[in-house]
Amino acid sequence: MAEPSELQMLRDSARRLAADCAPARWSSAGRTGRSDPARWARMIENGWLHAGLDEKLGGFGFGAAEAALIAQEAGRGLLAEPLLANYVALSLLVEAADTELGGQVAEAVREGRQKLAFAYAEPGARFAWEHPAAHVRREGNAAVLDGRKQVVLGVADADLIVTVARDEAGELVVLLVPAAAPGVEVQGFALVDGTGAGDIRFSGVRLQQEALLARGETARAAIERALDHGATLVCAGAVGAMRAAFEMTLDYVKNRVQFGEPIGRNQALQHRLVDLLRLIRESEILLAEAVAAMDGDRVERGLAVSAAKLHINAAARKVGQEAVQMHGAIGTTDEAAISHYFRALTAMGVLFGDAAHHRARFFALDRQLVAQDTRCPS
Amino acid sequence: MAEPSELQMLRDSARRLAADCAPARWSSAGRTGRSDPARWARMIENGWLHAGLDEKLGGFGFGAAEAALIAQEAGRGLLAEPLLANYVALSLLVEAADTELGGQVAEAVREGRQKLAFAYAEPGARFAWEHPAAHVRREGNAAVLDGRKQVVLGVADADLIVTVARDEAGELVVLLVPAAAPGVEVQGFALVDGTGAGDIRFSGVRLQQEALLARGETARAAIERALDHGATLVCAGAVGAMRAAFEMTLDYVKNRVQFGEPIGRNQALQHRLVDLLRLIRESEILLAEAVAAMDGDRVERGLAVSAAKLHINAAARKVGQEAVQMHGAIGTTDEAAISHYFRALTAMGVLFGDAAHHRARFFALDRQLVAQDTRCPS
Amino acid sequence: MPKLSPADQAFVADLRAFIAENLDPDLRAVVAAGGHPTKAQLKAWEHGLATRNWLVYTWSAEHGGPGLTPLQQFLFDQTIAEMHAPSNNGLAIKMAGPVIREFGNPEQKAQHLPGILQGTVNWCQGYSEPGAGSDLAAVATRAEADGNDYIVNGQKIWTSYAHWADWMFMLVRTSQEAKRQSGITFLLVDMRTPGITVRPIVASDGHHGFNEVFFDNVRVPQSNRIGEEGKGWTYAKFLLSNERLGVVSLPGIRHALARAEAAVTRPLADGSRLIDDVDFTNRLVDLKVRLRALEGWVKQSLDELLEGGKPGPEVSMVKIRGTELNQDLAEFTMDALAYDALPYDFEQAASVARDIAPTPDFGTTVTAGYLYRRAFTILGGSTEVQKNIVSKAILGL
Amino acid sequence: MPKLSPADQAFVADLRAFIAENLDPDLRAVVAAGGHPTKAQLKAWEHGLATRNWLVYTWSAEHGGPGLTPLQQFLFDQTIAEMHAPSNNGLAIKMAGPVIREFGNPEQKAQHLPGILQGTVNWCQGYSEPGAGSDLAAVATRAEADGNDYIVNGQKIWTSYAHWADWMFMLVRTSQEAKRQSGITFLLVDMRTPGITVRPIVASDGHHGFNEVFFDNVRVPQSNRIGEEGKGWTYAKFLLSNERLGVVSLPGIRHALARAEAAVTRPLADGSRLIDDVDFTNRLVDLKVRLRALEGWVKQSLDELLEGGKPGPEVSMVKIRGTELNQDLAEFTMDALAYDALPYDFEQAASVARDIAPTPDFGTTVTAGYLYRRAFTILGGSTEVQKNIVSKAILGL
Repeated sequence: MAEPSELQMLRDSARRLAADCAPARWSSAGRTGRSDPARWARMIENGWLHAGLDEKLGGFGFGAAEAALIAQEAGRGLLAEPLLANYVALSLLVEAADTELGGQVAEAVREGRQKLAFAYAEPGARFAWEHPAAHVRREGNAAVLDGRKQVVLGVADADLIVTVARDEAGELVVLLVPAAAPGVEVQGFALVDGTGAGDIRFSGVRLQQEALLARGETARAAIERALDHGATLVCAGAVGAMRAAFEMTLDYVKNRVQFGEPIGRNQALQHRLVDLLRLIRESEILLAEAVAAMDGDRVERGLAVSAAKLHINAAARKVGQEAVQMHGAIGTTDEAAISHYFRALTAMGVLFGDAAHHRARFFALDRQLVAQDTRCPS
Repeated sequence: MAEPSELQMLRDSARRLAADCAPARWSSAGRTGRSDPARWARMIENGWLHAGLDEKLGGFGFGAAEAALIAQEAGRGLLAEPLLANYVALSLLVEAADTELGGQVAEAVREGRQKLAFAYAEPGARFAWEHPAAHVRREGNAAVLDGRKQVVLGVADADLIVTVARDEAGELVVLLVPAAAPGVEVQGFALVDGTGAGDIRFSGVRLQQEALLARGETARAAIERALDHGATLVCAGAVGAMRAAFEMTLDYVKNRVQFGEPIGRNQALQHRLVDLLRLIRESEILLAEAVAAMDGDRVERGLAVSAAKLHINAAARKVGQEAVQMHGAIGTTDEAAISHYFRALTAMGVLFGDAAHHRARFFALDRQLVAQDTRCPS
Repeated sequence: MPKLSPADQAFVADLRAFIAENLDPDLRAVVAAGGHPTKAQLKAWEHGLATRNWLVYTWSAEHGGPGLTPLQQFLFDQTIAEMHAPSNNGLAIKMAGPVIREFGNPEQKAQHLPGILQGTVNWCQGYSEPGAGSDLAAVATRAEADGNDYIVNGQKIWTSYAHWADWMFMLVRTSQEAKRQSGITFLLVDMRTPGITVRPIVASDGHHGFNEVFFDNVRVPQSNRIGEEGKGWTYAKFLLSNERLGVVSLPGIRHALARAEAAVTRPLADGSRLIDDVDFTNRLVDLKVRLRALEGWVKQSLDELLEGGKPGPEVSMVKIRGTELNQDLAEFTMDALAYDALPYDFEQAASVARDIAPTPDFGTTVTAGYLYRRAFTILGGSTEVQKNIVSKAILGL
Repeated sequence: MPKLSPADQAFVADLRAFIAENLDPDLRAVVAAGGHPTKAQLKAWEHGLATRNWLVYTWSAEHGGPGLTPLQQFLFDQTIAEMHAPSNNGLAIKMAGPVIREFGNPEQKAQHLPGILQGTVNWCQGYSEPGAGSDLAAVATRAEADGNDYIVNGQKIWTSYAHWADWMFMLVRTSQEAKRQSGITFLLVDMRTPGITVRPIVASDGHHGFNEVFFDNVRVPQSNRIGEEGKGWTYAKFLLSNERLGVVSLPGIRHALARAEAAVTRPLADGSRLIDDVDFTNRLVDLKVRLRALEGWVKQSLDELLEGGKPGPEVSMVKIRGTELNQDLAEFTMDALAYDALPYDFEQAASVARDIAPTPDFGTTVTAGYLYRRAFTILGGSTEVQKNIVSKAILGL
């Protein structure tokens, strides 16, 4: 299927900018969890934050495919900026908030005036989210939020935090919390791949009525979709990073001479490289299906996303490990680019759900499908 | 550790006889599940049925190591005779029965006058045995047995069947049932590896008091030990078969020329052969530990046996599949010896517990050990 | 899957009705179990398909086929698989047919294509030779010109269903050249020609599908030669990619998945089911995800095939993964059956018919399937050879 | 494990008491977490061990060691690991020491062995060179005779703890010969000699353990040569098997298993534990079974070492499996930690000290461990090279 020319332009622009920024994650992004404002400004300039938005919100109108495409190029170039955090938080906000608020925030993000983060994971909860410990209680007209969130991508940069809690009735709620509000404490740090993240403590944070974006089943559906969106973008980044790591490794084995010949002459390595290429091709295929399913039925979407994440987590691990192994000792040092891809692929296998999580989810959805399936073979 | 010379003699005799009998399982043992009486006679002659027995019962006194050694050579030679069935049934009977009965049967078996079988698996129960559907009820002085057992090794040859049921109080019992007793129906067949087995239906089989060999906890412990014994002997057979299949494959790749050179010159094959050798060496190590643990503490024994079976099941699969693959098309035909090893290794992965069964059991025992473990590091 | 157009819906409905009406229940049972149908069963089914011109379902209208769209061909495969009808025999319609159509002369087309369209003639493929394995260019069977004929001497092996075949398309060596791919000629041979002997090869599951075929001074008219003498390798290569995709057999894999699903959902003696055992669940999920990736990949390859005429070397990876998945599904189902997978009747190439503890229906050919599927990663170019091809053609190593 | 004799029980009790009394709690915490102790911590610990002559616990009484039986050596390793004391540094006691003892002259023994026995001198190993990787015979660093000295020029790489070392044992090339293994000479070099520059290599976890060492006209007395000129390969080979077994590090693996166990038994927010999730259970069981096999294999290899003087090529397979297990345990624990494994402080080569959502104690070095353990299958001869060795030496391919 041919790519629309707008998407092609975006891809080219993204690849150029990514190449221009590299090497981006060298020696970790530091200890603050904050990203480089100059690079963010260039992404804004290039229109990257229009991606994934509806046309009436200033987007290009290609939906999930756009954001996935940029995430893929960002993965290829190891960009450390909080693109994923903003894509996911913004699309959740736009879906859940009223048109006016959604439009305002979308514009502010597009223009680089505000940054967002999406906080769902809680300490000790791994990937569970349907029963958060964070909670809001009413106090007069205000809602008061308490709780903790951990390893929130881009939170040290964020002006607004989209987060998840339960209310006094035990219902899920989606909340929009200004990062500067009293009672919001953020500890920023770098992740193992050099991207920025942080933990959050909400202590009696007073929120106004409009902070409540969604509640109950609406909230549940919106969060689930946001998590699928996040997982898909991580998959896209991993596909980009795997491709780059693979090409780098292929190049290395063609040039590195040992025992008198390029190590790529070793058939054992050749066959393993074919296995890696196969894993990457399957990843690309499953990613495309996940992206295509993003706007579809909940069960089909979940199956496609969990299938992709499940496969890509394992592929990312394998490609990262094998790329280092084939590089030999140099591959284990910070000065080698491949070690940064390895660290990026390590993180990607965890973000928005590990293999065990997505395997269990795929199975649950698959059983729903089997139970629903009324098409009996003759 | 040097092997006692008696064991060495037994090993040499076993290997000679096995070589003499080969090819043994060609084109399946037929449809009756019965074995060749002439070959059985030679095994009796060579004293193979003394193996594993206590000296006062006419054995050599080396315990489980002897039977394992013969099982290993039988695996190497693909002997289809019901050795395992007789070893397991006899040692269970000797352990559970009174001295006189034990001695009588042991003598009859040693001299080739009787053959035994051990029936535990039930239809649809996979490897579960603690709650058999087969049951006995009292009728006057007799006990009356009803139930079904499936895929019982050597049962079509057997004169006496050692089996498992529950009594009216729901307790486990070990029973000795004459195969010729009214109400015992046996359907014999060959397994995929050409060895003989069969299903049994017990319909109101009347048994005398002495048929009850053990009950309750005593029965449970004796059955568990018998199953560990069986699993260990299957492991031994698999180790023998893997060694033979490996040697055969190594020989093949050294001689088979394709694209102008022996296929063993392909480094990808070489590395895979190293992986196979590694699997076999680990199998040998874990087998030795299982054999050594046979007379030890229940938990240690269970851990050692389940570790061995778990590993060896996977190894047997892998070695069998790779041996066929490396032989190429000829390896998939009945006329190639390797295809018979492949079928034998296929069956061995199931007999006395598959990987899932032994993994679950290892875990349960391991947790007992962790709970018991009072040795706190400093 | 996007929503079907009314035309496609009608096509599927028509096909389903046809299958429901025409598929012999015995044949259906054999296919559902993954077993081997008899020749008579297959011929009856093919005869029916031919009445609707669906036998050559991949052929364009121009070539006398039904001219189905790629989506319809996909739906055809899917519907056939869902309803447990046998897949159409690729030897005639995907191999002999296309090569005759592309490279044959008008007389050859007139002679052979009608039989393929109507399913009245069975074909077999004479490529592999003893000792050559995946090295197809190592053709040693000689054809020497003698007047208007060739005299063929030599031996072919792994010839699927040669014992059912009326005709063989084969490679012979007509001259010795430095480059082994040269000097190979492509012939069509009537299997009733004197001097041809077919010897069965029994597979490790007991089934007879393969054969050795011996040629002892077999006289083949030169008019049976496809294209030029010595150019046979070109025509053979044209088919290799087709063959690789053919081995993948998505319908077969979907059948295998249905058996796997049945095996883990059947209630055990204590009422539990293996599907509730995470050990099996995890494996099943991984198999399903692999099938998703494979289906996507096959679809891309078929698209390439339709666009570019022939698929690229990627098809080698599809072949590897498809055959491995097929094997692993059989292994999974065998594991789920546990003891029930062991009793085996070699002469029937199937489970033993047991009275006391009957094997479940779906389980009767599971073990046979596990055994004979080992050949899938060997035939049609072994996995190792495919990896070598990818390494060279795609990776440039 | 059989019941211990009273003598062995007393030995273990003595050792445990010693550790309990002498092991600095900070050092214990670092070892338990799988982190990197400081030089000062290690020297203090070694000094204590030396007072009991346990530093050289593998040495016979004849060589000045404690003369422990093989079982006692095994118990030593086990107790050290259980109580989270650091393993004894093999560079001095298993490499420099034995080679000087076996091949050194009386003066060399007198000069170096006491420092090793007492742990006062740190050693490093100068084998690997840039661009040579696992091809150790590709020694390019030159040593040219000049009076009673050699003048050494060249570069070593991957030199562990060169920045802590007082002495290096190294391979240099003293002549060019057709067979690359010839012309290599084994030297002992004082690291304070002018012309030696040590440059740190920062690993992908941020830790500085490796170095490059540059030799610029470094003057080394010929009296520092071990054995004959040009025979260095013989002495180096003597150590290679030791090194391979050394990389396996059973104590390190047992520590890693303890962390894995802690990771899956910690209660999660909802009170559940991963150990009740079969996904993790299955992986843990497989890791434990692999450890059983590895322990048995290491024991067999050590027995061979004791009986035959040197282990056979099987040690290559032990190295492969040991290093893989070590890697897989780290990966398992990282997976169990999930999000908690991600925050990372590169400058500390450890997890971030977090206030709001603290990382569990055992988890602080898990990710670093995952990263730096990738080197285990590369250093000391890569897995690929080990497989080549086995293929040639055992399989005859």
